[in-house]
Amino acid sequence: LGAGVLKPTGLWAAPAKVKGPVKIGYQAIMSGTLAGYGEFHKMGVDMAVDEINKKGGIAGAKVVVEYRDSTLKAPEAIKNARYFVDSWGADFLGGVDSSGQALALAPVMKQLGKPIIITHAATEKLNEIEVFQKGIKEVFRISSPTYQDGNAAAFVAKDLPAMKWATISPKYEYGYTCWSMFKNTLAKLKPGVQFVAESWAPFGTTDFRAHINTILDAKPDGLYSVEWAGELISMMKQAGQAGLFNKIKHVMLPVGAAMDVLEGLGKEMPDNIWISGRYFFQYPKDKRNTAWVASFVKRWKHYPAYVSETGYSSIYAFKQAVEAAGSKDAKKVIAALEGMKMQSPAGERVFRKQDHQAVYTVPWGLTAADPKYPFKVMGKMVVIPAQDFFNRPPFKGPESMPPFKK
Amino acid sequence: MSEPLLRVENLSKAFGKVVTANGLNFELKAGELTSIIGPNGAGKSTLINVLSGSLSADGGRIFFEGQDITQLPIHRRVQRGLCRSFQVVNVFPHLSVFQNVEIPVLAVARRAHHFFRPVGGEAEVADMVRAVLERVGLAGQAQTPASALSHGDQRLLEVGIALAARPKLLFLDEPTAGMNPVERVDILQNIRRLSASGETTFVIVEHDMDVVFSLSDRVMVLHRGGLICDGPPDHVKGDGQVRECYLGEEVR
Amino acid sequence: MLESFVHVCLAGLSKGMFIWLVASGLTLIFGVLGVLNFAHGSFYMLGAYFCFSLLSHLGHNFWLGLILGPLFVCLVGYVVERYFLRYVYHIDLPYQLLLTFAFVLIFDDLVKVVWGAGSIGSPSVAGLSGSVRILGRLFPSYSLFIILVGPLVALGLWGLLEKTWAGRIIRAASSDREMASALGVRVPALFTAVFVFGTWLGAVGGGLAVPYVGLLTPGMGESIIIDAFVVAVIGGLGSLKGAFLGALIIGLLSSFGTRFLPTFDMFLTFILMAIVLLWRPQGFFGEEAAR
Amino acid sequence: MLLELNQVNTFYGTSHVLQDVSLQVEGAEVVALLGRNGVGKTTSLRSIMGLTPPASGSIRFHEEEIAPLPPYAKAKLGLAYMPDDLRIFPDLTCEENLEIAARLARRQGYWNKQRVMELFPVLEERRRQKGLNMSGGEKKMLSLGRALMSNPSLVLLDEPSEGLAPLIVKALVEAINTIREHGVTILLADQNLKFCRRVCDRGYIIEKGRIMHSGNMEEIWADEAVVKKYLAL
Amino acid sequence: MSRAGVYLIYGLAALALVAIGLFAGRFVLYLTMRVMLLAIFALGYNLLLGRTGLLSFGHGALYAAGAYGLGLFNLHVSHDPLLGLLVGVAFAALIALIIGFFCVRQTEIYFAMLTLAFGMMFFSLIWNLREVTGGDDGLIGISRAPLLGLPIGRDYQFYFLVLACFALAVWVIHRIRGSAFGLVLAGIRENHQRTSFAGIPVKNYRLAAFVVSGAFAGLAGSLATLLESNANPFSAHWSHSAEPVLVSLMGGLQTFSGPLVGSVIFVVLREVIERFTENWMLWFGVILLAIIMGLRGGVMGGLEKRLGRARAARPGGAS
Ligand SMILES: Nc1ncnc2c1ncn2[C@@H]1O[C@H](COP(=O)(O)OP(=O)(O)OP(=O)(O)O)[C@@H](O)[C@H]1O
Ligand SMILES: Nc1ncnc2c1ncn2[C@@H]1O[C@H](COP(=O)(O)OP(=O)(O)OP(=O)(O)O)[C@@H](O)[C@H]1O
Ligand SMILES: [Mg+2]
Ligand SMILES: [Mg+2]
Repeated sequence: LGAGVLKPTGLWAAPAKVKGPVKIGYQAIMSGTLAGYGEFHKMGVDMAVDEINKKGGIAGAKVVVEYRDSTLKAPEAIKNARYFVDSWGADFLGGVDSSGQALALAPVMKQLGKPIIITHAATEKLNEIEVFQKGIKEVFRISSPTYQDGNAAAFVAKDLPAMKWATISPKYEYGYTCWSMFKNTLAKLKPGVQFVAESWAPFGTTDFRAHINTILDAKPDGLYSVEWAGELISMMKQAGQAGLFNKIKHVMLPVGAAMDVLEGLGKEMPDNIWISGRYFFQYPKDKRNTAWVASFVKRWKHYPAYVSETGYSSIYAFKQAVEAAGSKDAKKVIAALEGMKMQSPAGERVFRKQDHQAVYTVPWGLTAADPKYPFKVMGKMVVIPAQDFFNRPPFKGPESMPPFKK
Repeated sequence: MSEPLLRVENLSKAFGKVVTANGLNFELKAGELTSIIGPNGAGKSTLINVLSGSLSADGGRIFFEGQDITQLPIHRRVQRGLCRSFQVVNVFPHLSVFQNVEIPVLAVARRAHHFFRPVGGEAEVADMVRAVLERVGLAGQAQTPASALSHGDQRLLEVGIALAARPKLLFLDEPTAGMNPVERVDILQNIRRLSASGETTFVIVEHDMDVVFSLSDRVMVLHRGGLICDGPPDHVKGDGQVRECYLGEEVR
Repeated sequence: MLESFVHVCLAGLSKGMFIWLVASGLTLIFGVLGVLNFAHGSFYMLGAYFCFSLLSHLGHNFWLGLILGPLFVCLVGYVVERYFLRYVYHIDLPYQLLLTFAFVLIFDDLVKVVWGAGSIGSPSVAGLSGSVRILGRLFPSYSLFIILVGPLVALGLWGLLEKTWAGRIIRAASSDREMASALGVRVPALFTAVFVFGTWLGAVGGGLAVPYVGLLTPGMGESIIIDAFVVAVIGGLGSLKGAFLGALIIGLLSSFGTRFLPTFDMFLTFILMAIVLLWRPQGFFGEEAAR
Repeated sequence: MLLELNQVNTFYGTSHVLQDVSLQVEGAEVVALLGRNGVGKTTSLRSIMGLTPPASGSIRFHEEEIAPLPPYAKAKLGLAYMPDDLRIFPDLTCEENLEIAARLARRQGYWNKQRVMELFPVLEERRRQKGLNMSGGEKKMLSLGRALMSNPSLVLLDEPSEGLAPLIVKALVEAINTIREHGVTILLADQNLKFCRRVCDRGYIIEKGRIMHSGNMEEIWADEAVVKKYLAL
Repeated sequence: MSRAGVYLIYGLAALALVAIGLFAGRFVLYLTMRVMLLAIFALGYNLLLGRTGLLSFGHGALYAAGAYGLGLFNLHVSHDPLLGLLVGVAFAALIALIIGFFCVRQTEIYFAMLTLAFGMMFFSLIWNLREVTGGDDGLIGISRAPLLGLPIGRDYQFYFLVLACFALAVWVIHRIRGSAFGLVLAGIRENHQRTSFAGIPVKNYRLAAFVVSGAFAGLAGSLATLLESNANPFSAHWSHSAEPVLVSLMGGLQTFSGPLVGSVIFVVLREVIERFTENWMLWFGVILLAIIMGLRGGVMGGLEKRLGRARAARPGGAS
């Protein structure tokens, strides 16, 4: 809270006032089975907007956010973006859950000439190809990409006594990419590991029994799964019923620390499962985060999901950039965002200049019961610094990929 | 002797235990107005279905103008000149009378596939359609939708559509079903006339014996899938078996 | 190897029976009313949500919830048939599709508004929450329960339609509404009843799905409805016997597909559907229509 | 009076098909509706049965007003209908088609499955055949049999003799006589004057939706002017 | 309405479309393009549904065939948009020929389900052949090179290409509906058995109708790919095939203008609803219900009825 008290004085003093409201168009999935993600996005964004407006807005200008349902389909995402910019008059855009949508949006953002901060879609192609290679300056991402799910997992896995790994993962790019990153990195870190089975579940799978059988047949030591949202809940429940956790001791869920999953599974989430996400409310254990989580819980009667945090911070990122640029002019704001360092509930983030990817650290942890929470939280935590496992420009050849020589 | 128009060899068709054609053999000569009669369920409609291609035969062969058509699909048979009408009204209900007839005419004129030229521009086709409508007496109702015609007129249209395909051989399955006696005689006279003109050979299925016997050149009697009598009307009228299983003691 | 084979079979059976539970109502409604009811998935979803929300009021007694929850959905089904669907029976088939589709949109969003957008993890069922050991591997008791319930429902429906007069009257009315009414059938009421019954089947499927799938989400009906459609189609639209067999085949096929041909499991399902439609469009048990 | 129509008007959409139709049928009578194609015979029967409800007018059956009742209620009161297009339930077997009618009407009486099959022996042979696959004539008999199965006090027959072989038409004449002997009243619409003459007591002649003439069947038959005017040309 | 009145309305609409291209803002321009693309899709589709009476759930796949056809050609062979469009349309027609070859054997609901099955096979191929199609990410980075030397990179430039294609589609489909072929298709819808007894190979005609309407789906798909500069797999999903059905039904199945009006309503309505609420599905559903219950026969069909036109007298008009 201390920082908050200090800030206004600085604000009134330094930057030039920005004209009119700062308009941010935010799209996320708000219908269908994943509509819960949209809700979580909105909780975080609304909080940021209310906080900022209460304290005088962005450089004196009010922030206004309009939401739209992205429906996960690329043409809808494009229509929304165009509506925001061309019809509603948005200065900045945010949101987007699906990788396909994010990739489809990139050239459109270039045409529209306004910056967007992606808060959920994880594909590394967005920063590596669209931004770095093709030079689309308008696209930024504040959430961690597939590096967290694939590379970081491998760093954790290398210290586990498991040599044979298998996966049940989504049957689409995200699943394939994460698994191959995991395999590549782990193979480099720990020669001799084997990858014995993979089972892919199409989007919307509710019955994982056949997949679980595939894995049990291969008798691996470790299971790696980037299933997420409701599908992860179903999978975990069904795996539990099939006794999978008795046979496979090391289970890694790169997006298992999502609040919908933890709350959905409740006590049925076994102990000692490795989970992570794009943010977890127990980390970092600093004052800023603790205060934020407390006020979030107070307002929404929910713990913040990772998209709540990324949504929240994306608004603050725009605020900081506008104030630094002294204007909401797109070019200036983009310039300000490039290389920008910001403090956020998730800790310090730096938007890498080359690929516009926010670099920050998210913990991995082992699930454990805690009487304070009606769901499992992280007991033992492992923190791998983001610099150690984020792919690096120029994103070509083995030197761009972890592990890096010091 | 010249090749008969239609020749059927050993034709058989059964539905489970119900035998509807039991090794039929017969020929049809061009220009001869033939009636098929027989008790209900004898297999008359089924025979027409098999000959016209709606159903496939279980065994036997069908020759049309000397060529084997047993395996040909319906539209091929129609293109060769073998067509039929239906026992129940079977027209294009929402199309106008004119269009109802236009479709087969387009097919005959090999214009049906013209997909870019307005159909109204096919003057020749329009003439042919009008000629058919004149013949069946529906010229005055050309623009009426078929569904708005009275039942009797729908039957006429039914015949008109069949005629429009310019068939050499035309099966009419109870063409006068549901018509009043006068119209019935009218339409059959009409058929008689058309038959006499020699363009089309008619085979009709009828239950009105007055009409059948006064009109036909030849009568075939079906019973349980077999041909029990075949010949000129007088011969058939006097046949004992036919009386017993179909006509009853007195002709009504 | 045997262990694996048996478990893949079991997984397939439970999946098949689960689809069957949903497809049965869909097939019944199509067979009798001739309506391809897209909203069936919504009834399934509503069944799940109603069962779930009753749980907390009924001392977490799953069975009580399963009995009472679908009754609410029946009410919804009643309104849909009585005040909407009834008026489009006589117009083009696509309009019926469209009408039921409109209800899908409405119900999906309503569920979101009423119960929240997030997914809800389901409670487990007392007595069936555990697993049994079959050939050295655990199999959920609840899945076994589903494998048993499926054939029971099939038997019940078959008996109802084939062996009772109610069934014959339903079949008669479905083929010729007007004539049935001239013989003394209150056709509109009968159709409402059948629709509500079909709705009830879907809702019960939803109630049973809660512990089976493990969670509730708005839009959860969409994934199952396509499977149910496939099953209804390959069984011969409107044929309950066929749908049952179809469900078994699809369940097993997808289970074995996932295990042995993982890249093409969806492809397999649809190729099977196409083959059946080309080879026997009337389904496994349909008779050859001659005219 | 068993059935009495008074000033009945019926429309299809905007076309006025029945115009002030009035007629009476006494118990145990056989009455014919005669007229050319499209004059409204079928529509009259359908209006009585409630399948195309009249817009105005009264229909009394057993001295009770039944015009506003839906068809199923009329069936329960003892009306039965054999439509011109037969309407056999295709999915049900011949036997089931018969049984279902008895089942639905719940009226006791002379007619039962056995008696109907005696009347039309073909039905006995086709017993287990699906309705879908019966021939036109077989369906006609079945449809008539089905109408009888409900033991109605009045049956409406639309074109009973059409499409039947002469032998069967003869059988039908006898059947209709048997039917009336057992106390069933018949109102039929048919084009076949000869047939009507042999089974009917009285007849009504319809023209363009109006009753133009009525009388004893023999009188009508003899009245050449009437026949010529309304039935022939 | 008189014939001249109809031409006047079409003339005014054309003028309005040109005016939009010249003066409207970028979003209106964009939405109008989406409306026109949907209208091309729906017009072609309605040739099958409204004319021939066949309900297809496989047109999403044909749309996608156009999209991926153009996309792959654009990425790997040439940026020429005209060639690309040709390739897209040809590819869609080819896929339609293959799918149609099997599907036209059945009718009614069986046809619908067969097209669904084949469409979903195509979807599953797009989804799984990741090396070629990019899997669920789709094809990205498709560019709009100049067309015969005219730049089409900007929206207001590209707009006129879309408009031209749209006008072409409207004209061609209008001609087809009025041709002998169109009449035969209406005959097939009314009574396919009778049509074959008129000597017409019904299956071939169904197939032809399927291919023609598939080609228009492909045209819509390839244009959309140029517009959005990407092709996405969901466009092949069966639920995308429901869109032209929805549009045709909303506008009116049996009328020529139905799909056009339906497309406008579909896109604009959705846009309007979304400005008020995120629960757009709910309100969209409610309005759909109202349209179905209130105006059976779609907006244009309903209007026509209200205006007291004798629809039955129109060629191919249905009750
Ligand atoms: N698809 C079928 N399956 C089984 N039996 C059938 C089928 N079609 C016809 N039949 C039977 O075959 C026999 C002959 O039928 P068909 O329709 O040819 O008779 P028909 O001579 O035309 O009689 P009608 O004069 O009554 O029309 C009938 O007994 C009928 O029940
Ligand atoms: N469903 C309908 N819609 C519109 N008009 C109809 C309909 N059914 C019949 N009609 C018209 O109503 C009039 C009376 O028809 P109806 O069927 O009662 O005649 P009918 O005397 O039974 O003739 P038929 O001897 O041909 O059976 C006819 O002119 C007919 O065209
Ligand atoms: Mg016959
Ligand atoms: Mg009649």
